[in-house]
Amino acid sequence: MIGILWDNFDYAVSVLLFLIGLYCVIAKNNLIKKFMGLNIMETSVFAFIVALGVVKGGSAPIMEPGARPPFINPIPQALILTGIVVAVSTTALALSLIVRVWRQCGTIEADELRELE
Amino acid sequence: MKRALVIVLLAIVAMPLLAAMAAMPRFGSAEQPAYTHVAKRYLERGVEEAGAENVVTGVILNYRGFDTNGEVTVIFTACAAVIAVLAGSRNRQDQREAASSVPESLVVRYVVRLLAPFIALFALYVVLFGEVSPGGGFQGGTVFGALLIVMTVAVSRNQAERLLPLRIRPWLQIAGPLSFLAVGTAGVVLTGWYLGFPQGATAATRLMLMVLEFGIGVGGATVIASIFWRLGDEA
Amino acid sequence: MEAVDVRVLLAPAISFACSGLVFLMGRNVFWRRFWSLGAASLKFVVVLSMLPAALAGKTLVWNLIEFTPGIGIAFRADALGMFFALVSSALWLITTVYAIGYMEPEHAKVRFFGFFALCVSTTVGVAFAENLLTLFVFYETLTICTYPLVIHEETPEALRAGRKYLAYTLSGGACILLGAALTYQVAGTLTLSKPGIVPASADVRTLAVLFATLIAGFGVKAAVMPLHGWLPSAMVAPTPVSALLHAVAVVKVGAFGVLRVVYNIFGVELLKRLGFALPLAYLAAFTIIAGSVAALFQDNLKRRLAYSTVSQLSYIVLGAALLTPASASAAVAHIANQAFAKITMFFAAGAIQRTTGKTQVHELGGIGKQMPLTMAAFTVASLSFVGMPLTGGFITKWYLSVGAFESGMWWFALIMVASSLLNAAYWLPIVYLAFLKGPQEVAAAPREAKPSLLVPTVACAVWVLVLGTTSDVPGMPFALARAAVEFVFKM
Amino acid sequence: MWWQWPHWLPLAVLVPLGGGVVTPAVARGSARRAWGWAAGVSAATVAVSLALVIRVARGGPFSYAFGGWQPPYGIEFRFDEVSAFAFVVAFLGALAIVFSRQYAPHALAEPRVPYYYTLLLLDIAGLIGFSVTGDLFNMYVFMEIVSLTGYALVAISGERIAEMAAFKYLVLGAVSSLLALFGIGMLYGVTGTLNIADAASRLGAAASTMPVIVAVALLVLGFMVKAALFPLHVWLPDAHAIAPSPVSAVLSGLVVKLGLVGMLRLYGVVYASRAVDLSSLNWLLTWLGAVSIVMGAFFAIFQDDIKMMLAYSTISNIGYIVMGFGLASQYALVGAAVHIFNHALIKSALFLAAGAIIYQTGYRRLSDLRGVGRGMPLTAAALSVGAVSIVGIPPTAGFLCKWYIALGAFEAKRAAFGFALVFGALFIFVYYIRMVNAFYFQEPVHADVTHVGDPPLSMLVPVWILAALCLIMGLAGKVPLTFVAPAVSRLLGPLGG
Repeated sequence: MIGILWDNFDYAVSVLLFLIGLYCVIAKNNLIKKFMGLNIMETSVFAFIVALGVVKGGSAPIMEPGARPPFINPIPQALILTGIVVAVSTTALALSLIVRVWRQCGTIEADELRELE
Repeated sequence: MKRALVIVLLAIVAMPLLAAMAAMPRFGSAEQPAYTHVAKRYLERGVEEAGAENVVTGVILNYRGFDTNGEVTVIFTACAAVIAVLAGSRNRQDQREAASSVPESLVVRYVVRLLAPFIALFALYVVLFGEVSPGGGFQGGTVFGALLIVMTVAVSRNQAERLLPLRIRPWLQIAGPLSFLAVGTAGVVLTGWYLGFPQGATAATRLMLMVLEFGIGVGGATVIASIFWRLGDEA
Repeated sequence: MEAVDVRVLLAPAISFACSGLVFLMGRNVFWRRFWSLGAASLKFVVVLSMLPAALAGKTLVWNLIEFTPGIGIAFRADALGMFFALVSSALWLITTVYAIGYMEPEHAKVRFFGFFALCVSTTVGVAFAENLLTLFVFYETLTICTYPLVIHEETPEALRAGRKYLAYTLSGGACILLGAALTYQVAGTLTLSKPGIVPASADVRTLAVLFATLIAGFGVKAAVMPLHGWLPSAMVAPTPVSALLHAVAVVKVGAFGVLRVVYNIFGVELLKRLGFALPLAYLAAFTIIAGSVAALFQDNLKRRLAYSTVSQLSYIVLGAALLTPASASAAVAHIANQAFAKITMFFAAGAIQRTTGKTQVHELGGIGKQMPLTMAAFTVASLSFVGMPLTGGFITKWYLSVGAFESGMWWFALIMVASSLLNAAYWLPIVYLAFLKGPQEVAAAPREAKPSLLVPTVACAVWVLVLGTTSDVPGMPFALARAAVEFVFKM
Repeated sequence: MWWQWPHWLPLAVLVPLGGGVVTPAVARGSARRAWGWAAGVSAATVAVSLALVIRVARGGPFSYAFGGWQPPYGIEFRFDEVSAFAFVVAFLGALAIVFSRQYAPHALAEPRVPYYYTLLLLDIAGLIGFSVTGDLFNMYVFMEIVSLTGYALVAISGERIAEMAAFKYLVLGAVSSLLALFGIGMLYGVTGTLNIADAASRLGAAASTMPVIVAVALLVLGFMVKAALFPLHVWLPDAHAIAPSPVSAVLSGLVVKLGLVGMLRLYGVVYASRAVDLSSLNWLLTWLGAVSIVMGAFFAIFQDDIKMMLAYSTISNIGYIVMGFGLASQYALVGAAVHIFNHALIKSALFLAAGAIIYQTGYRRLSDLRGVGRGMPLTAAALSVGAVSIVGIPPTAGFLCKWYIALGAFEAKRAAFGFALVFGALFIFVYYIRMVNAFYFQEPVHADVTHVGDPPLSMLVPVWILAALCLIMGLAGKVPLTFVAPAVSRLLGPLGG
């Protein structure tokens, strides 16, 4: 299996990134760090989907005169553009929540917040 | 202790994921289903059908235009959400003072002022040439939004805000969804389908794509700047 | 022979509408009484008007709404249902009169009379249910509607009793729901219009589970031991409610459900072959004896009545479980016999409590001199329970004993004898105490309860005698019971 | 041509979406104007979605291809029986907006009110979009619109706990969205298409089932976090209890259902393709459903806060539905699907009534609210009707699900789950009876509670519409049951179920 996995090395890397992000979300105490973990997870999923579109030796799918196939798959790129916007939006909201929590509670450490409750 | 547990848990999660990855179609292969099914048609006939040389743009705005309609809604949602969460927590008087008390560096300030028109021009370029080269409305809008942020930080917030007048700002924030609604309705009139474009690279198609690109760009830039200012008010 | 007739729907609908009107206009004393009494009378008349058709062997039906595909709320007035509906609507009328008098000093009367009417509406709904699901719908609604009545006093004790009541009866309801689902799975229908729907070909273990669930479900309300725990606690309710719970609505609905399960879901033949009824018969016999023994040790009059109810209800269950025509007649007839006798006693107990404030048995010395009519009614009811000829109770005991011999299990007749002795042991001392003993200083002048309490009490007692003497007169309730039995045994 | 039926389909999403985004611009800071606009938009949404439901009832499922690109090349909207959820969304959303007329200015800081309506309308748009879309990635986009608006609406009251609850909700919600997106990406990698129907037909030809299994697992996990199935429910109680009451109604009634509707879509793909055997997943779901019923009820018993109690009861009810999914027989699935609708009605009725009570009295603990049945007779009566309904007392709406899932449990030869379901419901009754006792039968703690009076009509009318529906939908249960049945038959069809 390891051998086969080596062929799909790029996908495996995104799984590892995903898990690293998940680790941060679960184990980190600081809300911003937690959220950075989430961003890592987002990135890993985006990387995975973009990697789905790769074709060896392919070029960007821009059909200018002189461009020659193979072109890489445009769909994952289009999807991920949307995905990135979603991620940005989530980040903006999360940060504003963290700012509010910090203003009201004076801390953004999860354990201290739990004590405050 | 907790960390060890988490790591064990993640290791367990990792197994099936990695196994699945190993069994995915070969990375980079031209025979994988992702490449031979829907994408094939996009690549073969995308230019004439969708009216954009950059097939990614064609996919974003034409084939899967409705996704992008959702996307611009999401980003406006984020803007509305941030405003809703932060609105009315402090009055504006404090904010002005807080904004003007940022220490300024003369050098940075002049450099920013000098570069601002060029950055704006570049943003415009990215928007306009999104059809034929890497780029597009959102990318351009982000560049412009970044410019507004830089100006806020380095020059003055008032000056940056003047670029997006408060009276029409609610409309600028929704430029993205509005342009999609407009173009979508135009599509209904022209082709009978929401977000339908006339076949091929006609003038109408170009115009509609351009309206979308600009809508996305203006909306994106405004939203990014608005969120930044809102967060600045609060901090 | 079936005929579509709106009266089958009207019977439950009248009291439903009445409850709505009471909730809307009940703050005014006149309208509250007007609607309660008016609806009760109207309903009784409606049910009574269906009697000739039922006696002539005609079954009236009305399909109200098909609320899940294939099964819906449908009404069907067969002989058994008519019998039960007649008893409950007659008793509702009487109890309403009594309740108006009894509840005068109480609080929250709008709530009381509103839910009171709802209870009867659902009871008649159970009686006329065409299928098991309709029956279940009304059964559960009844549980909910009686809750505000049980905890009417709003004391912590009442709330505790209410919780206990709900815990028992809702668990019972859950069993019935499962049983109904299983029945549907096994039989593909839930109708109660046939003498048995469960196919004999089904797996015996499944059928055993089905029988156990359904009987446990209905057994809770029928207070078959060991599922009787809620009944004595529910005594905290006002007397008309106790009367309603014990004589008309709740417990009878349980007993009626047992009859339906035995006769219309399984059918006599299948049950005979499977032999499931025998354990039920043993359980009923045990309850008859144990309930009576428990009643012996109660000093609170209402609690004694409660345990007596536990014991008496199992007559019905036993009659059903013996699976012979005679015992079935006894079971059906006992719905009325027990109801009228027991309600007489409750009315008497309530009248005593309202007039003299006495609630314990040992306080009742000489009460018969003070309230002769009330206690005379009480005496008649006691004799009915003991099984004196000419009272309703005798009819039951007679036919049950005949049924026991018919089925070849003669020892159940001994249970009847033992129960009679026990009944005598805990009722007759009260009569003795009331009339023949007691402090001499009690005021010589009789001081009866007010008419609205006294008249219903006496009327019920008279009816107990009527029931006991007219079992062979055509057109009287017992004929209806016979008709029901004939259908079940395909005679 | 464009006026024909399918062309109404995008309107169901575009009306609330367009109406939502322009709300702040139209309102220009006035709460009244914002309310009027939002109410109008939601009324139009109700009209459009009702027309669609009528159409699907008459002529079966139909679809709309955006931009004229026929699937799988473009994005497809497909309106089938499950999509009728869109109508429930529009309807309940409209009632929540009507309810907010006096509630929102009372509960929120003035400048937030127009954005509150924006977020509500966008939430509605997202939910409708999610339930009608026939495209996997489009589903993700709408899911994110719903989630983002949900996070913001929880935090909008501006209380400290609200923001922390919203953050917890956000983190778990975002993780679950990513799990789902990962799954969608894998399905795309295996099939090369994002169209649900197309994916279903191509999945069987997948070279290897391992990625499909993991993708399904990821999607299920993601959806179950959204649906708050025990033990993935940790975000729910705080978020639903602390949000403003109309928002709680929308979140509990509608937003958690997103995961369940998503599950039905996923089943549509997997059952049709027969690519993987779901029996072990279904086994797990049945168990988790049962545990969810019991644990939800168990936690609810210890709550004194009325909204907290209602929030935990949502977990129990999700358990019903998931158990129905897991049993995977015709009856069970029909019951579960109908309960998606009915629970939405019931729980909204409960939350709105609770909101009205909190608005009038200022108390939210049961111990403080004793005697409120005398003070607010109509509201408390509506709440009691809802309570009876959610416990599943016939003939109310909540009963249908119990009856059908019990039938389904026997049909699937897993009778034990029928027992678990029915007795779990009893457990639930324990805490609702506490509520009813407190309202009607216990001595008031605060004298003012007994004469506060019923709330303004803008609150009372929605509450009673919903309470009446709890009864009507029970009696008219045949309508939704027969309506959903063809969809379930189609779903199970290839299995011969």
